[in-house]
Amino acid sequence: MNRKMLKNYIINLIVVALIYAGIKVLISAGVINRYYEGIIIFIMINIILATSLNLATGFLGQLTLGHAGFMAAGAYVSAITAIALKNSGMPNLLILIISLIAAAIVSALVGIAIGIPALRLRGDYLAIITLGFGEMIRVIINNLRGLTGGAQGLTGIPRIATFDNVFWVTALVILVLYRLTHSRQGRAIVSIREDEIAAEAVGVKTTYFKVLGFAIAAGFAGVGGGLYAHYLAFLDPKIFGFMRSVEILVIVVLGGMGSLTGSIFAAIILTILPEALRSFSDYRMLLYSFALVLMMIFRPIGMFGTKEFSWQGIYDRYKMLRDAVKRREKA
Amino acid sequence: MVLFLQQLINGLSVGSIYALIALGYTMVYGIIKLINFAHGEIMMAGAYFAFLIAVSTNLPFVAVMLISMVLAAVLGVVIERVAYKPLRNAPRISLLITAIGMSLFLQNLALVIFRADPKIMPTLIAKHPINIGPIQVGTVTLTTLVLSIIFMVILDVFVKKTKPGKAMRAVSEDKDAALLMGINVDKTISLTFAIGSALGALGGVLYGITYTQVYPTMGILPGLKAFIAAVLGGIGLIPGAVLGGFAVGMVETISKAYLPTQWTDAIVFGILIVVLLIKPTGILGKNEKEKV
Amino acid sequence: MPLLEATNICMQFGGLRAVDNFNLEINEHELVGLIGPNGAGKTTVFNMLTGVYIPTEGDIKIDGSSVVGKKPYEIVRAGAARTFQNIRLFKDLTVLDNIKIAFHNELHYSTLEGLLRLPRYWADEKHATEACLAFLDIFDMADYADNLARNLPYGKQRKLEIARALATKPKILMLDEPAAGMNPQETKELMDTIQLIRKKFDIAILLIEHDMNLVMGICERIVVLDYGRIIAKGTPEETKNNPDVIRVYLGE
Amino acid sequence: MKKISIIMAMLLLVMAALAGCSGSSDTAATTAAGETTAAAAGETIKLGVIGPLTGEYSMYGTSVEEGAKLAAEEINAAGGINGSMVEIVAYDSKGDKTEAVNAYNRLRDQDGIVGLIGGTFSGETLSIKEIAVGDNMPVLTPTATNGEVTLNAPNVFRACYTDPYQGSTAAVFAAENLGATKAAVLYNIEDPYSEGLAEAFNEKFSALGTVTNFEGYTANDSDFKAVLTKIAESDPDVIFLPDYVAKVGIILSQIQELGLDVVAIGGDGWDGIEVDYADVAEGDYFANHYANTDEAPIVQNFISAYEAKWGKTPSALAALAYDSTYIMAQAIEKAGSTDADAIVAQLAATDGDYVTGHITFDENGDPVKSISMIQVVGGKHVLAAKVSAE
Repeated sequence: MNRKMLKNYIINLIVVALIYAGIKVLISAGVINRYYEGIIIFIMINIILATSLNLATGFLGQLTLGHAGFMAAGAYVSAITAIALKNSGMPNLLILIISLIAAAIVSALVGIAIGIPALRLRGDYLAIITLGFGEMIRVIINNLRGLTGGAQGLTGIPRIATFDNVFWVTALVILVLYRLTHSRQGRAIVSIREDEIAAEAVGVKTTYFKVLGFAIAAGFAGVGGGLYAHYLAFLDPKIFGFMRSVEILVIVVLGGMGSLTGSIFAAIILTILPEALRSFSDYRMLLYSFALVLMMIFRPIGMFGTKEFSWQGIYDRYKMLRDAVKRREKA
Repeated sequence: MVLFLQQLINGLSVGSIYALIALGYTMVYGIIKLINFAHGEIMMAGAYFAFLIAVSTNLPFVAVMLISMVLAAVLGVVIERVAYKPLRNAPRISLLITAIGMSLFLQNLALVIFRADPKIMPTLIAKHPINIGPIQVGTVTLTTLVLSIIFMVILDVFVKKTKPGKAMRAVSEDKDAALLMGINVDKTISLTFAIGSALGALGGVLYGITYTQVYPTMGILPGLKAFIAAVLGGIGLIPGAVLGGFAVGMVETISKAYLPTQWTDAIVFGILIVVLLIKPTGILGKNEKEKV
Repeated sequence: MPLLEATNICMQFGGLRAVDNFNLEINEHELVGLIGPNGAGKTTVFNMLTGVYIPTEGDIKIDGSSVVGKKPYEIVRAGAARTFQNIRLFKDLTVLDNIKIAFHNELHYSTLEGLLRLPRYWADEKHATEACLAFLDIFDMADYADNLARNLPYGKQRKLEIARALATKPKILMLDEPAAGMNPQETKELMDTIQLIRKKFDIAILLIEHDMNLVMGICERIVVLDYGRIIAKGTPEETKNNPDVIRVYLGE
Repeated sequence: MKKISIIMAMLLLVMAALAGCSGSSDTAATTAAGETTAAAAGETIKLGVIGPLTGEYSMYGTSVEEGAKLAAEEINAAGGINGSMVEIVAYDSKGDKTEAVNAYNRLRDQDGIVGLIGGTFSGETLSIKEIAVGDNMPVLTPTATNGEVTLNAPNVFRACYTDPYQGSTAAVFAAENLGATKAAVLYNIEDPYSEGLAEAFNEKFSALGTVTNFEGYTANDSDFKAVLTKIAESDPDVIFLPDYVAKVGIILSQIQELGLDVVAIGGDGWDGIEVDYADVAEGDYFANHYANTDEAPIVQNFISAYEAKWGKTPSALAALAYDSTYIMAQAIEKAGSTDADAIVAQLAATDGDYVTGHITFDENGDPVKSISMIQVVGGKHVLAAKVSAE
């Protein structure tokens, strides 16, 4: 590990710990009441959903319009698992962990099942097939009434997602995605976005890496769905409509396709904004869609493009500026 | 047998509306390789135009229909000029996201202007059943079917026999070559959007009359089904869209008639996926490889 | 045993027979040129050899084992790498990453090892970075390692693409009209690069060109293609004087 | 230059939209906080309302908001609750569960509400329920009909009857009052309300006669000709259509177009059907919370007060919200404090006459009342019968 990377790691670790401690202090001081805490939890769930979609759309370059479908699969699996374990005497944390792992695995398997046929097709077909899948999974949930409660919804889900565990799960998801994108597997995934034919011509097993990227994205969407289920303690198929998929996509596009930190910042902004602008809610989707079109015309790469935000980067920039100023003074 | 024939008529009427909308998808895809997600919303806009004209004037059905088609054509061209043209050389994914954004934008614009509750389409066509032998056909169903076929024939003649129609085919074959041949590519693309949008609006007007309601989200499902129809028939091909439209309408009606109705959408999507896996270019499509 | 052996391969597109009974043998360390006028079927042959198209008839062997029906990435592993007529780089990645992706198969850590950043990850990545930099050094491109590929000048982009193909450690390198779109200066540089490859790497090269003069200087053997058929084979000297070739190139 | 002109064009479109709607809607401006307080004498008692005030289902949430605000205004005019003014704070859920939870958290923490009149839909109420039970918040939902809403939740009550109760009552009405022996059911599988009614009707009617068809459709379906043609084959006496007006209107129109000879029956989702679909719904029946043609003074007073304040006829949802606000206010008054346990105890002891009938609560917190079956005759509601499923 070279020193620059080590330094970055340590800085990031300290920042994450500081954010956690800061929020904890504010909660116990009563500055952050449960209303704000709820919003923070939804921000983190949106971060998980957006960063995972970013893997499929930003890094792998495959436009997915059914992310809410994977979220739904994970949410239901996680909820059903937790309901089954509710009276087993296990501690809540253990139940949550088992449920989320189950959610991740099932969602990833669903992702593979959809991905293997769909990823053989060109990009725009994938968009349509994932869109169709997102709609279909709702019909399926509605029809599996014995298991899912159908349209009536699923009640009795233990409410075991708290600020603490959602925070650490989110941190873990981001860490995994960051490391994945900065490994040989990640490079292979990005090479497919850049030029699929060239990637294949230099020996990248494109089908395998497409399915891998897609499955991991689906799996984490499932984790996001699971946390959602355990925070809300109620699920019904309507939660996972097409609009949910679009909202996640807007976060990814705004943040920058191919930038995890971009997705994080965009998730924070786009979760707080509608809360802050409650009285404008009629216009929210109008503005979202408007922003989407404007973004594509004027800054299709989003806030961050494919770049990642880093403290080192800020420092470097500061240093460059300082040196430039110094040089100027000398001259 | 009578029951089956009756269902066949039902299927044809649904299918003809899908076919009209599918034509717009296919023409646009053929010419700029874009899935125009906003096409379903153009259909919705067409229905609202018809509604507004019908409640504020006493014009007959044909006039209402034609004016709505013209207005929708203008809307389609404006969308193309404002949102799609600046992105003509951008990556496909950007263009696709723009189209999705445009679709949501129009939907929410309608939601804000007209509110969510459905508007009741005035009775533009007197409704009564007509008996053809043992089968009963509604006047609306019959009108839909006849109008769709008339416009499809007009389109076919236009594309094959007229100069702008031939230019459209040339541009969809090879944009650069068409440019070199002196064809005004921008104008041709706009023309394609205009025609596609007008046909979509016709679908919307007929849809509004058939189902008596006009509402902001009405374009989503028929839009999606029509898109499936276009892909099924072979996207980019005009006969493919017609074939696909009728096929989807039939499959839907037959499955509703003989299977539990709630699975219909799943069946339609299932068929799409199977067709794409076996023949990615659709029923009438030719296989082509990306140039290396 | 020849390194690459194509026997009677044909390609039929609908009613069009783009390539008809094409035969080719390339031995180790040989430089063979495949020439012919535009539309003769050169790139189609290339696409069959590299797995982009599956020949409708005939057999292709690399190192004695058949590769017909294999995916392009499997053919890369079998030892054949290629470049493209219209340069296909990973444009928004750095020069180093372009090479590293081609180096992919030299790295062995699993996804899990990568995620946990186990020692093998660090060892492999360190090795890869060093090896790729050394590799770039051979082509005098180490200074550009951190540049985005899209920012390189045209000639350098072509060079990077060749270097990237070589990074897959092929036994045979196939270049598809590498001089296309180049000015004389760049063409000369390209020639030097090809000479450099011959000197530093122990591999065979198959070169597609429609410009005959360019090929004559460096190739040991030349195959001439017209309308999907081989019309001549032999040393540059022999082909130059072949009446069929003259007819094709100069017209009757 | 080109880009600038594009921006201008898009801005123009947005501005046109904003202008277009500022004329047609004034709800957006009033959603932020209730402004019913006449004169805030001393402490105000805040009651929360949650419902879809914008978006696709805004008409339902708006009805609830308006009913509650009307009641609050009347209570304040009569001196408030033990001298304190009532304020209704209404937040928009957009029909979305996440939003509903945020809205509830905000009502509790930022606004400090004493009780909640809501949510409007079953789904949003269920997503709030677990949190509200943990908070011991007195909840009286005017309109959430899902059976689960009040289960295992001592602090949650509702003013409307449940889906199962309504569905089986409709079945009893069809068999006994209309003498039907064969019934078909066509319902929306994606809607919990529609599904709940359909299942209950199916179960009850199967005991009284034959259910010939039990068919579902998805929320976005609008072509019912195929399935109606199928249903016509088995020639039922009645067809049960438990959905909301918009969808029922489409189905009834297609029944007419196909020339089916069948009486349609529906649930309280039909409320308001006479506005747009008087002709196709002529002679059909539906269950409702009250008949607006009821002569009882409490009903007529409510209708005229509502029309005076909001300029439109009240829906059944508005009536339920109006009643709920009164019930909640009376419970707080009797409790003599804003202590949650005391309010919940008084809610449970509710016993009185309201617009939607005489209300007492059973052990779950569900109201015990009979259902009004309304017939649509000449575009008017006619009370056909008051039925109970027992």
